[in-house]
Amino acid sequence: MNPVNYLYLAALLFTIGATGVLIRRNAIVVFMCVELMLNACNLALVAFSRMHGNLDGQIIAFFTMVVAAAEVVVGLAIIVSLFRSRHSASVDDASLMKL
Amino acid sequence: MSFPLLTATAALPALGAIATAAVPAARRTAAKWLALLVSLATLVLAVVVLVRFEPGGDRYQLTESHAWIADFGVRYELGVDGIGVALIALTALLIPFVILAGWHDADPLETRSSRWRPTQGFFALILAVEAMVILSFEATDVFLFYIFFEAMLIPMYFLIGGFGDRAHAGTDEKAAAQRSYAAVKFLLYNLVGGLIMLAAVIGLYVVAGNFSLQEIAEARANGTLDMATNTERWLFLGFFFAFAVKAPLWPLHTWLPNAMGEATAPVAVLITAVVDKVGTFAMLRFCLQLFPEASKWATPVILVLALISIVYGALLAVGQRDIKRLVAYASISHFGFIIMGIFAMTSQGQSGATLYMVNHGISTAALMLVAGFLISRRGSRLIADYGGVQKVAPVLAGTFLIGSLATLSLPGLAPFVSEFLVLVGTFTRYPVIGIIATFGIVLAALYTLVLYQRTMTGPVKPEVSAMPDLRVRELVVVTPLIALLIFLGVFPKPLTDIVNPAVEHTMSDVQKQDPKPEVEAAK
Amino acid sequence: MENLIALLVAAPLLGAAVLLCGGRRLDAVGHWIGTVLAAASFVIGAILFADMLGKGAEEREMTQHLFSWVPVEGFQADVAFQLDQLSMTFVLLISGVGSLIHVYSIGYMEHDERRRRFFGYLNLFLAAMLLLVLADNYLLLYVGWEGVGLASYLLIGFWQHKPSAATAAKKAFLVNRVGDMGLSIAIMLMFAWFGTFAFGPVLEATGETSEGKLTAIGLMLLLAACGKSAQVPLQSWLGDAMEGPTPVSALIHAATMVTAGVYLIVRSGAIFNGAPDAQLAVTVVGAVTLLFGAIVGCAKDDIKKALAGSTMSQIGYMILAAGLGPIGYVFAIMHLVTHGFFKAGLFLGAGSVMHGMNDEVDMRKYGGLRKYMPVTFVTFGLGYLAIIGFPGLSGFFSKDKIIEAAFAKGGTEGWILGGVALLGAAITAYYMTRVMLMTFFGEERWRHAPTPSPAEPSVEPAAETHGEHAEPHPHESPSSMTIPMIVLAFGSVFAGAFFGIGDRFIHWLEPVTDHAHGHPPVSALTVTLSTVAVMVIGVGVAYAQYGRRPVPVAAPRGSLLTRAARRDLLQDDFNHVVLVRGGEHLTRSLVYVDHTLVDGVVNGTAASMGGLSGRLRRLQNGFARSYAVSMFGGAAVLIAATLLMRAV
Amino acid sequence: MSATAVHSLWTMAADPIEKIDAPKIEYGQLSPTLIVIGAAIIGVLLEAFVPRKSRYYAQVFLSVVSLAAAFAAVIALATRGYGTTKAGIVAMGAIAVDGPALFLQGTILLAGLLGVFTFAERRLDPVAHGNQVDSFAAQAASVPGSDSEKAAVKAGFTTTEVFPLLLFAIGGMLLFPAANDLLTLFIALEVFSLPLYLLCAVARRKRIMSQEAAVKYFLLGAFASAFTLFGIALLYGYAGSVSYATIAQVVDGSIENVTPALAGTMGNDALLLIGAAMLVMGLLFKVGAVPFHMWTPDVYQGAPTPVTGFMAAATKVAAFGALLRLLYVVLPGLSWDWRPVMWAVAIVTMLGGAIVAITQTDIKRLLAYSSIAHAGFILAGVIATSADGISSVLFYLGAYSFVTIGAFAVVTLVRDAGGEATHLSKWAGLGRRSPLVAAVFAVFLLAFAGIPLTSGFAGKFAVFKAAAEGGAGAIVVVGVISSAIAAFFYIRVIVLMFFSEPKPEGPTVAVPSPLTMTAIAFGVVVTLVLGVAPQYFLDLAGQAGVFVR
Repeated sequence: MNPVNYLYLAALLFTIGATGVLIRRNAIVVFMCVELMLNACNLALVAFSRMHGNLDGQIIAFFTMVVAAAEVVVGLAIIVSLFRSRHSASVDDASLMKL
Repeated sequence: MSFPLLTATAALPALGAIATAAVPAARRTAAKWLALLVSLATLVLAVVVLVRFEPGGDRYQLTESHAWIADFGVRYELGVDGIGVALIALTALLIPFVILAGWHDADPLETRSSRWRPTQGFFALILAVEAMVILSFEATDVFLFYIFFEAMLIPMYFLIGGFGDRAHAGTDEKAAAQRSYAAVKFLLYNLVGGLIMLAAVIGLYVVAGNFSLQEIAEARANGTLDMATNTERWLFLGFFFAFAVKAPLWPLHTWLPNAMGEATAPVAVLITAVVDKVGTFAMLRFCLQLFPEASKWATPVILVLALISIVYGALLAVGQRDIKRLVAYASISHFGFIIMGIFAMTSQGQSGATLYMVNHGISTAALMLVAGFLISRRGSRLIADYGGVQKVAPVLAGTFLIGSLATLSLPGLAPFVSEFLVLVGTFTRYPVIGIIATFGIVLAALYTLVLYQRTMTGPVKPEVSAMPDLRVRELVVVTPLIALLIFLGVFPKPLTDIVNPAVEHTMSDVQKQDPKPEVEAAK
Repeated sequence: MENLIALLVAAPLLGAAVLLCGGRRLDAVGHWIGTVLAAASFVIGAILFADMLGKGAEEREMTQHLFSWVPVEGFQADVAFQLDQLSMTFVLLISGVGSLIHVYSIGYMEHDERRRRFFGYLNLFLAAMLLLVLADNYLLLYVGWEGVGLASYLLIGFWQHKPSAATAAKKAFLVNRVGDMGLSIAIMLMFAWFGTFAFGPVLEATGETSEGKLTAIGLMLLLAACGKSAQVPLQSWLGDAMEGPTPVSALIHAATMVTAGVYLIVRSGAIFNGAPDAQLAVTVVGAVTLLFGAIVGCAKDDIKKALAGSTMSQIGYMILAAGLGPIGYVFAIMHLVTHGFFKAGLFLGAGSVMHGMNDEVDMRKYGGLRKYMPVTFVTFGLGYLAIIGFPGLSGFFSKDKIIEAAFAKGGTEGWILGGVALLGAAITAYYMTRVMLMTFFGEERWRHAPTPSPAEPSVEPAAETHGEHAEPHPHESPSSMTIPMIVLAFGSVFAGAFFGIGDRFIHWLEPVTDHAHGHPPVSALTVTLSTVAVMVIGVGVAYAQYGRRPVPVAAPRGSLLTRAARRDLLQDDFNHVVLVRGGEHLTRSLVYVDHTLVDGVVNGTAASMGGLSGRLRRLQNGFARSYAVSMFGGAAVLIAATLLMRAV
Repeated sequence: MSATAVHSLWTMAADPIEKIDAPKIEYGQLSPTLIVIGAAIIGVLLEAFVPRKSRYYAQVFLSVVSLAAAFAAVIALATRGYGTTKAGIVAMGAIAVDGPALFLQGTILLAGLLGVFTFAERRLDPVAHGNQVDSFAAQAASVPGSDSEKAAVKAGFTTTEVFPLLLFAIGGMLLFPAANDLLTLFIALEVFSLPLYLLCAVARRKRIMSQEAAVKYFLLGAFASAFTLFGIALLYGYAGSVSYATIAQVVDGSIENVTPALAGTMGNDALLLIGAAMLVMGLLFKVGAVPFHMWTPDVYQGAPTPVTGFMAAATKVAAFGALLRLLYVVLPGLSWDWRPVMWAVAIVTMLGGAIVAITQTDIKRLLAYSSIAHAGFILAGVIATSADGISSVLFYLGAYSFVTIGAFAVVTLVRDAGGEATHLSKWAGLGRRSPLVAAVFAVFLLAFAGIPLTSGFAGKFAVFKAAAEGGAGAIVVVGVISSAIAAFFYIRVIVLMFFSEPKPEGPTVAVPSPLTMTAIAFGVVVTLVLGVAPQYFLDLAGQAGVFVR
């Protein structure tokens, strides 16, 4: 199989993720979409790693997972505290500050 | 190493400003005296500069040169030519009078808080302005000049916005709004001018590689520094724009009436008699020296704008109802003359313009300060609120009249000499412009005499009937100025001797010669 | 001896300085200081005159270089004096008449609390006027020229609390400034073309330049002369100038300052000689003003304004003569001197009358005053005879010569100018007889009309102290006032004969002004006879109108011309409508333009920036997702642009 | 079947493992970062083991000491020539220790130190239940206004975790401009971003806004990180390596494309261009350039002011450092492609920031937009692509960061009943009430406006000069125009402070402890010294202005 197809898939996933960020209101879902984007990156990295025949990409993919996990920790903490204050996880409700 | 006289002349008021600002809140009077003494000491130093300056000597004298910001090609380079010496002397001369005239202008209306020290601030700011103005007259490094050209806006801004004319009650919201509008307008106009100049300053660096006026001018003269015609023109415009705002030249003038109207009279004097001179001075020193070709290229347009300034300023002065705005528009007209003299590119025009800067400083100071005394007595700036002052305060009226006569360039008073030189200098090269400008002298008579008539003559208005005449402090302010006006009107030679060599240098920079008279009458 | 010249100016200048700066301490002696210093100037002048007489005609010119005034590359103005016969004549006239009027003022201004200041101004005037005639270059002359304007301004507006006086003073200065503009342009032209503006070199250089240039300079000098000498079209200020105290009218607005224009033209004779067109313009201005002033003089009921019209007219004669060139210069100056005597005398007489009449100026409220003021009557009468050109008196000699010279101009021009001059002589006789009759003869109309008419408000402030409703008690003035009048009357009678007989004056001035004997198309005797004849006619008509019939206290409506003449032939109205109103509209609209357009553009830019800011600000809507859209879009644009850059 | 056979069926013998060299770590050269990260870890341990009452003091002490030590280490490295002659790449090619890195690390450490001072300030808020409190929530996890929060306040709890978080962020920031491969870059980015997200959320007052700011910052930051990462992936795909040096060599063609297979399909340099654009976008997000700036005002406004001050100063320094390295070390061969784009970004950033700021009514938002405009000015220096460009940007960053910290520190002082009085109308007449505070703030504003004799002017002049010399005259003109626009709103604040009458119920100015005073005073001194005598620091930036590759 042409390895370029993996790239197309990665790009597609990335775009889906990005679109999700743009259109979903729930902060958790938005965050999941970001995770999807990160995983799209991982896919691309692994695909490239395979194409180039070196391991750099795969190592980065591991790091990305760790980073994603860290992001989950930080992100969920923030989102949960927001939810507890507002009783809503909608990102659109959090629009006190504007203009 | 010799004593850095020029630095000292500027540093003294700067240190004085800091010291004055540091005087405790309760010791207001001490702050005033400190400021006055510092300004007098500065005057002494300026006189020393005047004496040490040899009119026949090098172009720039008393020079100092130290490394400063090598990365920007900037050196701390000072030096004075005749024009600079004359203007430094003017500045140092006027500041003591400004301080003395504003003696009570910044007394706090009520003791608000022990930390609120407006008096100290007022006098410290005046001294700060003096220091920066003197430095900008001394700087022979373009960047150094630019720094102080811009930086002096800040103290001026606080002087205008923070210490308004008491003619409006100090608490009046509308007056405060007008005042801050005037201050902001002043700052923004000048800041925009300055920032455009900044672009040109950077451009100059890119072209020339350093900022030394002498080096660049020399390189320009001997051809080692070649600027493309268009580059030179753009750079010239960048510089000129800033100076034209500062001067101010029509149509960039509208900040001046606001600023002078809202500021206290001494501050108005500071604006028009001292700070604005930096603009015209810089045209003469920087525009002509750095960009001679572009200057010549732009001359026709500038002359027309100057001409418009002369006539337009005078006509608007006629139409004013506010004494201080009237003086402001009159100044616009006079700045038109100065700029016209500079760009006529004749010896007479440029000498005249330089004398004009000095004389206009003195005459406007005299008129404006007396007007300030008048306004402070009645609490109104409107001409219509006065009438018959001559009867109750003859000395005030008399000094006001002399100030007015100086403003209309009566022969025998200093401004006449300079105005006539400017007119003659312009006329020999541009007869039509010279003739139209001559109408300015009729209009000048109109607005000054109308002002005098409406305020000083006629039946005594009830509101002015109890007006006291000039006090001793006020007389001390006015008398020397008037004496100087008469002295320089009768015997301007000491001044012309200093100025002439500098003008010759400038004339050779632009490679222009005076038009020869068609008939050599001498033979 | 030359070193004395500066003292001529310095003495009154010192007086002015001392009196104006001295403060109230000098109130008691101020007038004496002023008078003594004026007299000192006259004495110095006399000494110099004696010295001058002792020299040959060609060596009489003296110069004194004081200091270099404005030395600028190529432009050298000096403070230097030149005293030649022409200047000498003026020096004696100015300091002589000036001293007399100082003396007169001591009495006239006795009750004015600001008398010291008045004398200070008078001294200032003398200094400026002497500077004017002594200057050796045009720029210094210009200083004196404006200096007298300033003194005139101060003195016309001396009673500043009266709005009319303040307005008149301002008007005088402004109109004069228009003339001054001419002088400054003339100086600029001289500098541009000759490289100098000193009398000697300029007048020498006239030979080397074109007629067109001389004409240009000449016309500009004429403009200057028109302003200072109240010639059409810049005459309008002189009538109003009568708001000043009467001694001022006598000294400045009759005898000396207003003749400065004549001095200027005669001094610049060489320029005009080379510019026939300019000369023609001068003569036309003179002729027109001559008639203009005369007509105005006929219609005025205010004695001072009638005399002012007369002054205008007489100066018209002088200007006319000066425009004739070398055949007229001497006569212009001669008439100037004799006029100085008799017109000053007439004004002082008028002042004396007013002094005795509670400062009433309306002649219709005079009448029959000869009994009450004999000295005034006699001196005024002699002045009257002199001005109408009664044979043997000074006016006769000087005016007759001018009329002769006008005819001698030759051709149609000569006839027209001569005719105008003759006509002027007739009108002069008419209006002066009218003044004489209305004032000193006829009914004592003041007995019936104690209150000043509202149409012509009282001019002098003293009226208030005298009480407005009191019937006046005409009385003779004190001797400090009458003595100067007597001296001037003496001059009015004999000066003409002294100058005229044996061409003494011609010989005196010839070295400076040049002189050519004119040859009128008709014999000189014919001219003289017709002059006398028209004078008689003028007197006769006036007598018929005002001597034989009673003069109504209220002015009749009069013909259209009379009404126009009362309003200075509508020139003021024209000025008002065109210049004042037009100017007001112009300034008002400019104020508007400045506020809305010039300022508006800037404020508009600021406002539109604010508007833009407000609009852009709304993009910041607080929704994180829309921020993400912006980022996403930005990233897309960034990528696209980068790719595009490569593709391009 | 023998076991061996079975074994051979299911397994195979591994080749003997190649001997892997232990990675060589230059601890000395890395010491600044290591000290800070180490201190952060100790800080976490302190949270666990030190009694609550002493935690604050222990944390402050630890932070100050570690930052000072790290700063000393930077100085020591610099004086020993590691910034110039001995500049090199350490940690197996992951980290560069060179002039720019040391200069920026020094700046970040100083900014961090001042940040610690403002974090530790406990005299501004009124004493609650006998406890002095700082700007941070008593217990960030409790719902604002809830009983648990009240209890936490009453118990005198404080969120001393902010100090380790700050140290982690600083550690990441130290690494960020020094990162010499894309992986390190990404890790550093996350290491400094994640603590900042948290720090934004823990304000004592107005916590709802604080949490909102954190959410926005976090989501948008994570979004931007994803772009960055995808960009990294593509660049890796293009060059086959994440090392800056290798990528640079591939870009300028000194190494043949390592994947001929890809060249056939992708063609051109699409991977490179798209990857670079996405990576740059991630960095532009961090510096707050238009159109990636929209988080800035909201986050600056909502975050606790000490955090805002630190973030505004240090993040910008770190991100611009990374951007510079990326553009100058990795992508110089591509400068013909990115320069025009960056031109456009610089122009819209300068103009956009300045214009929108005109109508702001909140001082913190105003400063946020001001920081956007300043990002534009700095970008003007970045695109000069010259040594002067680098040093001018370094200088500008140094000058700017201290003004920023000082300005936000002043903002913390002006308070009313609801905490900080950030609405501009409340600042009216401040100059009459407390002339000194107003004057100090005016100095900062004038420096922002670039008035001569302040550091702002010297910095602006430096970047504009570099840009003009680099042929970007148009940028200079736009910069000048937007400076003029920007001047308008700085002046508006000054007008408000000095020329408006104070409102009767206006805010009071709290008297801070020496900590905040130090931060402010340091800001003023740096502002004036860099304005009047900038030569030494220009020299420093000039010497530091060479990247190692």
